[in-house]
Formats: sequence, structure tokens, C-alpha cells
Amino acid sequence: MSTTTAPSPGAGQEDLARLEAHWGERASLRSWFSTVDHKRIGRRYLVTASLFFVLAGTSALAMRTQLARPESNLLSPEEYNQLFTMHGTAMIFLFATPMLFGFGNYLVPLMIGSRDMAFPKLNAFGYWVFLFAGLFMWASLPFGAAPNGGWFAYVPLTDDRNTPGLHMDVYTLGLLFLGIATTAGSINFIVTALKLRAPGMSLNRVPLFVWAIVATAFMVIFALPALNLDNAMLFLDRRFGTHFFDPEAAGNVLLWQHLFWIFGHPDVYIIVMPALGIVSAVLPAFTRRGVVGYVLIVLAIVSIAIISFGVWVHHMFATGLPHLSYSFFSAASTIITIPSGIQIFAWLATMMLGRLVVRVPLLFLVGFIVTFVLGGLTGAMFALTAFDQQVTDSYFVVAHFHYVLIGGAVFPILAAIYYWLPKMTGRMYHEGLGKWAFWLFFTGMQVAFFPMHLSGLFGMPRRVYTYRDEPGWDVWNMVSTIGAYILAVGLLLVLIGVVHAIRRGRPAPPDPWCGDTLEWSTESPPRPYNFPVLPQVHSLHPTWDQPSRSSMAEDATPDRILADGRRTLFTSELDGRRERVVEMPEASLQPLLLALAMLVFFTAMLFAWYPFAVAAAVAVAVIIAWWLWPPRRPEEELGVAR
Amino acid sequence: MDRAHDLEHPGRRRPSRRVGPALVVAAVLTLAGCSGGSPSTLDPGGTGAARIADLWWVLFWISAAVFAEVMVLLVWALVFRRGRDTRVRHGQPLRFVAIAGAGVPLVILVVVYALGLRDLAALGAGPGRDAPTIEVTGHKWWWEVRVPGIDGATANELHIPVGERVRVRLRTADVLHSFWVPQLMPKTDLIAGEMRETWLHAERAGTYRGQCAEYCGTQHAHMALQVIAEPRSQFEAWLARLAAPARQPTTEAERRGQQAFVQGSCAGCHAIRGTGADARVGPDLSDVGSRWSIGAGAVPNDAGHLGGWIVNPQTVKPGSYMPPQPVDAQRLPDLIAYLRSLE
Amino acid sequence: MSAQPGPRTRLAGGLLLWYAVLGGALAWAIHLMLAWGIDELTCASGSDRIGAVPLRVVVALAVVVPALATVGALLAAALAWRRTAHTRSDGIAEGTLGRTRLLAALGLWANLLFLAIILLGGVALLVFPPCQR
Amino acid sequence: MSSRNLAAATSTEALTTELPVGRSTGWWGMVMFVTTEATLFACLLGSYFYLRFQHGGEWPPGGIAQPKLLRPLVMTAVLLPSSLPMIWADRGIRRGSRRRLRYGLVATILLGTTFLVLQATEYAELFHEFTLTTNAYGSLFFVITGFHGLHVLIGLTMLSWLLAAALRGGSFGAHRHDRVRNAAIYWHFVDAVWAAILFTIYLSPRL
Repeated sequence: MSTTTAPSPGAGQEDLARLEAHWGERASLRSWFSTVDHKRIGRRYLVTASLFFVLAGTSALAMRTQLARPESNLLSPEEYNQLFTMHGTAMIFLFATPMLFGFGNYLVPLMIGSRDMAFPKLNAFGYWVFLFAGLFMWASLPFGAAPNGGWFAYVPLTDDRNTPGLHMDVYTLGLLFLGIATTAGSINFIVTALKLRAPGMSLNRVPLFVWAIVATAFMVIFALPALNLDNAMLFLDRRFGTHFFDPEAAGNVLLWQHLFWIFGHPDVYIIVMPALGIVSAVLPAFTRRGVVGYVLIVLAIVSIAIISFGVWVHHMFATGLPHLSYSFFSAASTIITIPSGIQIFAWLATMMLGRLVVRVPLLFLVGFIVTFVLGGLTGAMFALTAFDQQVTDSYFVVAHFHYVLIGGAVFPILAAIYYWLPKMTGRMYHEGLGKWAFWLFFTGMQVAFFPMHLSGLFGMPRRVYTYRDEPGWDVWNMVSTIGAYILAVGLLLVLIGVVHAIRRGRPAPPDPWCGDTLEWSTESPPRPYNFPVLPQVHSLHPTWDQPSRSSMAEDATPDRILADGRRTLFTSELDGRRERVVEMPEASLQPLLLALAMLVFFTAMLFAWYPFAVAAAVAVAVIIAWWLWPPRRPEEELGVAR
Repeated sequence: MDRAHDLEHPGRRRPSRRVGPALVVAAVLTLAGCSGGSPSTLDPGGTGAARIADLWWVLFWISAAVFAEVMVLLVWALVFRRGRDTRVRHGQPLRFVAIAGAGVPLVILVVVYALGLRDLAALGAGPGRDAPTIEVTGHKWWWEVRVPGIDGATANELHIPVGERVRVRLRTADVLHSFWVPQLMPKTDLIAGEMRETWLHAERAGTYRGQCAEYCGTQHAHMALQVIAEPRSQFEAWLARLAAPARQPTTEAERRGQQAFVQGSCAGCHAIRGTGADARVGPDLSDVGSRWSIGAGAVPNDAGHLGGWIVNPQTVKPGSYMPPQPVDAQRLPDLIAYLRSLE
Repeated sequence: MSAQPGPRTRLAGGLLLWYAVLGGALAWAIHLMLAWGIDELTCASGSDRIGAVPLRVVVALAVVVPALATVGALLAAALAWRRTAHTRSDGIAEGTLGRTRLLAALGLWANLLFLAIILLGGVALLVFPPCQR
Repeated sequence: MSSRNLAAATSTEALTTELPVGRSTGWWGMVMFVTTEATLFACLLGSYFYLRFQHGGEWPPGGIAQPKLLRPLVMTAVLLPSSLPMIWADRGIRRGSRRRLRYGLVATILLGTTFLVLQATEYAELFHEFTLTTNAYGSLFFVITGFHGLHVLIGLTMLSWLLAAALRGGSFGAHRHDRVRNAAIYWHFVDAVWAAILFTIYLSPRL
């Protein structure tokens, strides 16, 4: 229906037809496998991550059911230990980051006024790797061979002597495999945001969500190698008899923890940061004003991204290292609260100075503030070594990080789903259903996780598959379980709401919220080329400002229509000055093939079929060589001397 | 229509305003009232945990105040700043954000950080040179307890004299564990290949429950221990019992039980002082009859559970390293009688 | 100031701005790696000296020098902030100027934060003997 | 003079200089990739020092001899200069000289291969003394040098691939040399990492 709307005054009918011819994809099986459209890939990330979320959430419900009563026998300890490990691992690696990368993939090119990501094929490749790595890890569960060492997999519990079998091999190889996708995606985000911004979008006009995604991507670049190295070492220790973590042969078990948390703490912010970006992106539409203190929020994003690398030892405050060395990390962990405080008060100021339009996305933002502030307050407590030693590894910390991660990531993600659903599907959601979903989810969340503070303070350690009838434990565990089910019903309503919107929702206009960023100045859903005319940006809120808006309509110039091919614009890194027009790649099967070859490699490594692994590695090299092979061009175009 | 719609909302919103504070109030009430009997960090029995409990209450009240502040602002905005006025507003009042978001938190955090340093320094000032020392070794999934200079050992239970600081040396025989007695002292991890030290101090006599706090595999859930704080004389009696051979059997049944123990498979893993059984794979059983539980907190220590445990520990504590024992049905009561007599 | 700066001067100016933005972060990172690494690893070897120098002095150096570097970055940021305050008519594009001011402001705030971290961590030197556990 | 320079460098015009500017997406992609790889090597070398100092005692442990220096120095003398023909080739193709590209690539590949052969002979010799599984030192030694060797191998694959494309014709010229420059960045990175490894593995135990 939205395909037949009148062309915008800027690009003529003929331009639109040519753009459609260059960018459009015919619906076919092949195009399903070969697409490089960031919007399709972004949607796939969202759907796949949601699927993994359902699996990890179901694991959690099983665990909560087991813990509802003392000494329950619903799950065996082996089953429980696999479930909690998969729950944590999947929520962090297979849900939170990919989900937010999905929003990033869909939105970053739209928000910066570009026609695709910088490396569309790499983007497709990243999705396939994520999908395969997720399936690789979940496939182990039905066989009872799922990882069982906790999501941070401390050695020596996870070495081959203490955990024989495939469990931890699935973990190490699965995360190494997945790391390829995350790294590829991050590089893509950085380069896209640096080079593909619309002309005029200097750094001070970059939407906060894009800042957040780029900061996240930089964190991945610097944090993920530590995890990859850790996993590689553990795999070598388990499979090939190296001794990195073996204290009897000059190894050290704390090396694992240092490397893991050098990754692990930034990873908390890798999860939360893009979600905070979502908050900054959604809020303006429902307060009718730009977020207060743009500079301060950018400061918060940048400084959190950096400081998060210097707080990792606070996860090791009970390991008995010198108190002085703890204090440097304690200081950083204390101060990192300040940028978060700045953001919270900037959002509060935005709400107090704006005019609130209370719709479902705003409700989820309110839920976010309540929950995330509580999680942040207990988080600041963990910065104090002495207090941390008492409550770490108890249910108090379980309560804390669920407040941070559900508050800081899931609430914004749900807000984002409702906010951008009209853009992505061209359909409006049902407001009443959404409100019910919010209230159930919000209530369930508080009822499920607040009591965990108490059971933790009452001395209940985490990761126990059952417990004796200690006073104060049984009641609060029962309450938590009830809350978990309420929360699940809330999420079910979200799902029903999305399905309902797609099937029955009324058609969405291009800009149902009067949003301020560029995605609202395209159709809902956007055409494959995103923008008939690439915008010229004049302010931080281009959709609210007349010159930016008219640059896509009556002030359009042919050098921003670029209908002669799959083309978009490069601009300069900091100031967003126009540089040149570039040709974007066509759809291709290479990304899928490359990901498949890697799947074969990791599967072969898992089952120790090394000849297959070598063959798969060769296949990987061949596919990359083919992918990057330069097209033959005429000499004059190349510029050859003789 | 819009107005009616708006009027409908305050009623529906009320729960949101109350949920947070209500939970906080509920928390305060339960924290203050409900701690009898549970190993609660807020019911400290000695200096170490008492410091942390005090620190917690400071942190709690600061957090409550900050949370209340945020809620007031949020609710104020939701009540007074809603409307259908769709004009876009600009302007960047940075001062409010800088003061409320950075200035005030900085002051609070510096104070809190200082308190944290003070308490960490207090925890770091351990017992004196000649304080009693106890050695605890973590095993999958039980605690071995020894005293330097004394040959004997016990499991999942250690005694300390009331009012004195006792040094605890921590080692692990396998994976990482964490030594945590919530009412006495924060955690210290047991690190493979290294020795760690902590200390315990109890102001009042009593029994304090502890549990392994670092995930250590299948039966991490059942790796509890008890710290018994008692007057100095009783502590010394415990030391003496630890040094002495186990109680000799007195009845015929106990004697048969001892024989079954020493000649059967039990002695392959366990020790009982003075019987010639001296294996160190499983816990030393010389005082097993007086212990508070079987399987490091898995089940209470009574004849019925003991019998069940011997016949098949895997139903009680699945994954435990003790295999089912082929004890014949006639010998079992003797074995139970003997083990129950070891006090 | 009036003449167009040459390429080398421009390079120096651009680098100076980046020092103003990231100098504190870099100094803090170096401080953390050195202070923590030296403390944990020296204590692990059972000594509280490095050669003839007491560990406490070495760690103190790893606090003071980065703190000074951060102060330097703070000053550079303040300079950049002032130099870009009133130049709308100088023919520098509005986007460029806005972007530079954004970075300068980021530098001001970020360096303050990093200075606070370094100082708070450094205070612990007065409280703990370097190898107390 | 210097105060005038300072004044110029802190002028509004200088401070508003856009830096970095004008790089291609390919350049940024490769630089980011190299950055993440460099972080990986930093973690690896950091782990070496962490294990060494946590171990305390004698290093290398377990009676393993101090690493011999002659061969690694020769390897250094082979690998580090291999960046020169690469630079020469890269600059050549930027001016449209395909000849310089081909000869430069051949020279770099020869030097890189020599490096790998020398490393293989070193391994063959060391395997008599200790291996990957002897102790953590052995694991570190072979994993660090082996991982770097793998990078050299990947680099050589990239360069051979470039050479094949360059020999075909119609691939590179003054206006199309992104792939050459990206491969060059990678190769220089592999070189630079070797310098860090030389210091860590071979020189630092003697300090």
C-alpha cells in the first residue's frame, strides 16, 4: 500500500523507478539467502535473537520452578547446571548483544541518512555466523552436552579433568565462532558511522543512538580479544594438553578470571550501552523536545566505554589479591557511576521540561528508569571491596545484575520494539494490549527479582540447584518464582502484540510519533534504498528542522539522488563534509557460504575430526579469496603507468 | 475525549508510584524482623560481618534517598508534564544535570568510597601472630578441617573460641570454592595452587552456618559447613578430641560395625583414628556421630538418613564422589550403630 | 593567528585536540595497568620492593605521573574550549566549529572524571601497606 | 620561534583541523581489524608476563634453558625489512607502476617465507627440549610464536593472492589500489608484532 504513495517532490518518478531497479530484491528463495539489505538483516537479527531469548527464558522458568520449594526434585543437578549456564550464556551472547545489533543494523543507516552499511556483505556474513553459532550452542542441550560451568566458566572447574565431555568445548568453540560475528558487526558499525553519514552531519549532530552503537562497537573491538584468547587457551588446555591454567605446571587459575573479566565487565556495558542509546532515541518523541544535555550524554557514553575497561577486578574482590591493587579498581568502579547518573538526570530533566505523551514506549522507559536506578544503586555498592566480599556470589548479586540487565537492556528493547514496529512493519500496534504487557512485565520483574536481594542478604549463595529449608529463603524464593511467571505472561503479551500488529494493525504513517531522527522522514517500511534523496543535515534533529527536511524534497539536488546505480555517499570522518559517491555491492551468496564453511570448521573441531577442520579452513580461505577478487577493469579506469 | 482519557490514567498509574517504595518498605520490615535462624548477613555474630552490616545500612539509606529523589522527579513529570501540546521545545539547561547527575553523586561517592576503604582496612587487620589457626581445605563437595600440629581431621564443622580472632588458612584440593560464613565474615575464595587466609571472630556463642559460595560443579548446592563458637575451655576440648583416637566401640553391634568398616570398602576412602583406617579420599569419620549433617548439609545426621546415605549416596546427593555401597542388609544396622557412636 | 596554518601546524593542532579529549583516558589506563600490575605481581613474588626501590614509591609514581598528564590534558581541553568560543565569523564551517567544541567539552569533563579516579585510587596508598591482603 | 609554533598550533584554525580525514571504508575496516588483532596479541603477551611473575621462581621453569638468540635475531633481520619492498610496491601501484607492485610483492613473499622456514627449523630443534605440553612456559612459547607464525602465513596468503591478481592484469592501478594498501597494513602489523614477541619471548627472560 505504501508503495503507491506519491513520490516525494525531490526525486522524480523516473529516479524512483531506477532506484527501485538497482536496490529492489525480487522475493525468491535465492534472494532470501543472498540479501545484503541492512533492513532485512536487521530484522533477522531481531527475530533470531528473540528466538534465543525464548529458549533462555524457558530455561529460567524451569529453574525458577525448581527453586520455588526447598529440596525440589524437578531437575537433577546436572540438568540445572546446564540450564543456568545456557541461560546466562545465551541471554548475554545470543540475545542481548545480537538483539541490540539488530536494532543497530536496521537503524544506523537510516538515522545517519545512508542507503546501507559500509560493508553490506560482511553484514550478511555476520548474521549467518550469529545464527549458526547460536544453533551450534543450543544444539548441545538436547544431548545433555550443554556447557555447565557457569557463564564465566572458571577454571579449574572447566578443565578436562573436572569437566570431561563436550560441555565446555561447546562453550569455548561456540563463543569463538560467535566472536567472529560480533567483531565483524562492530567493525561495520564503526566504519559506517565514520564514513556514511549524510552530508552536514558533523559529530555534534550525530544521533545519540548512533554514538551509543559506535561506542559499543569500539568496546567490542578492544574487549572481545580477551575473551577469545581465554577461550582459545581453555580449548588448548582441554584438548591439546597445554598448561595455561594448571598451577602444577607454572600456570595460573586467576589468569582466566583476569582475561575473562577484562572482557566481561566491558561486556555489561556492551549490552547496556546501545539500550541506553535507545532511551535517548525514543524519549524526544514522547517529551516533544530534544534530550537535555546532548554533550553530557555523549560524555557519559564515551567515558563509560573507556572506564568500563578499568573495573574488571571488582569481579575478583574475593580472590584475595592485595587490597591496594583492589583500590584502583574500586575507585574506577565508584566513579563510573557518575556518567550513568548524568544520563539518568538528563532524561529526568528532559521529561520534566517536555510535554509527556504517555504511550507504551514511554511506559517502558519509565519502567526502565525505576528498574535501572535500583540496579545502579546496588551496583555502586559492589564498588566497595568490603561490601562486595560479603554479597558477591550470593542472590544479592543475582538480583543486582537482573535489575541492571533487564532494567538497562530489556525495558529499552521492549520500548524499541513498540517504537519502531510501525517503521519496520508499516503497521501500528494495539495500545491496550501493549499497556497490559507493560504492567504485567513490570510487576513480574519487580516481584521476581526484588526478593532476591533479600535471599542474598540472608545468606543464599547463587547457582545452587536446591536449598535446605533455611528461614527466610523459602518464602522469598516462592515469591520470585511467582514473579517470574507473571513476567513471562507479560512477554507473551508483547509477542501477541507484535503478531497482532503485523496481521491486523492499521497502516502506519511514515512518522507516527513526530520523531526527530532521519528514519522518520522515510516511508514505513522504508524502500530498499532507504531515501529517495539523501538528506543534507542542518541540525541534531533533522526531521524537526525545516532546512534538513526540505533538502530531501524541494531542495533536492541530483548529487544526492544518485539513481544511476547502487550508490551512496562518503563523507568526512569528523565534520561530515561530502567526499565522493561510491558503488555498493550487490546481493551475494558468498556470505552464507563463508559462514557455512566456518560452521563445518567449528563442528569438526568440536568432534576432533581434524582433517575436516583443515579442509574447512582451506574452504574459508578460498571463499574469502573469491569474495575479494578484484573485478577486471579497463586499463584507463585503473590508471596504469605503462 | 482526550480529557476523559487522561483522567482515566492517574488511577491506573497509582500502582507504579507505589510499587517501588512499597517494596522498599517491605524490605526494611523483613530485614529488621525476619532474621532469626537464617545465616543472615544482617544478623552478624562477630566483628567482621558487623562492620559490613553497618556499612550496608549506610548504603541502604543513601540508596533509599537517591531512589526517592528520582521517583519524586519522575512522578512529578508524569503528573504535571503530560499533555497534547506537540510543539517541539529546545534549550539545554545543563546546570541541573551537572549538579544533580554529577556534582551530588560525586560528593556521595567520595564519602562512600572512604567508608569502604575504612572497612576494608578493618577487615585486613587480621588476628595476631599467636592467634589460633585452623586449616580448611575445600573438596568437591565438602570441607576438610584440620588444626596445625594436630593429626586428626574433621569435616564441615569447625570450632572457634568466642571473643577471639581465629586465623583460617584456606586451600583447595581441586576446583575453586569460596569460604563464606555470612554472620561472621565476608567471602574468601579458595584458589587452586595457592593459599589464602581469612579470620573469624564471634562475639556470642552459637552455631553459624556457612556455605561454599563459588560455583564448584554438580553438588555446589550441598557444600555447607558450620562454625561453632564456644567458650575457650570447650574449644580446647574440641582440639583435644581432634587429637585423640576415635571412641572405641562398646556394644557388640558397634564392634561388628567397626569390623565391617575397617574390612569393607569404607576404609578405602575414609579414616577413623585409631582403627587403622587412614585413607584421605573422603572425610575423616572419627567424630561423624556428633556432626550436624551428612553430605555437607545434604540431610540431617540421624540413623535413617545415615543408612540411606551408606546404601546409595547418589539418591541423596547425586554426583557425589561416594559410590553406592554393597553393604549386606544384616551388617548395615551394625555399621550405623558404630558410626553413630563416634562422637 | 591570522595566517593560514601550514600542514604541520594543522597536524599538531589536530593532535593537540585529541590529547585534550583522550589524554586523561590514556594516562588513567597506563596508571591502572602499571599500578595494579606492579602491585599484584610484585606481592605475588613475596616481596615489597622492586630492586632497591620500595614498592610503595613505584606505585606512587604510577599515580602521580599519570595524574599530571591528565591535568595537562585538562588544560589543553580548556584551551581548545576558549579558542573556539567566539569565531563564528572566521570562515570556519559551522559544523566544524560545533564538532570541535563538542570534543573540547568532552575533554574537559572526561579529564575531570579520570583525574578523580586516579586520585581516589591513589588515596588508598595512604591506607594500605602495598601487600596487605 | 617555538613559541610562535606553539601559538600557531593552538590557533583556532589548527585546533579545528579535521583529523583523521579522507580515509576509505576499506582502510578503516582494515585498521579496526588490525586494532582488534593487536589487542589479542597484547592480551597474549600480557598473559606471558602475568604467568611469569605469578610463578615467581626461576624462568623459564622446569629446567628449560634460556631461549637462544642467534636464530631469532636472524629471523628479525629477515622479517622486519620485508616491510620495505611492501612499501615500495604500495607506493609504486599508487603511481600506476604494476612492475613495482609485482617485484615488491615477490620480494616480500620471499622474505616472509624465509622467516617461516627459519621458524620451522627452530621448532624442530626445540621440540627435543620441550613442547606445548611440557609446562605453561612451553604452552606460552609455542602458542605465542605459533600464533604469530600463523599470522605470517595468512599474510603470505594475502600477498600471494595479490600477486596472482596483479599478474592477471586489469586489477590494480593508480586509481584502484585499496586491496594492496590493506594487505600492506596487515603485513606491517605482522612485522610490528614480531618486534614485541622478540622482546617478550627472547629478550625479556634475560632482563
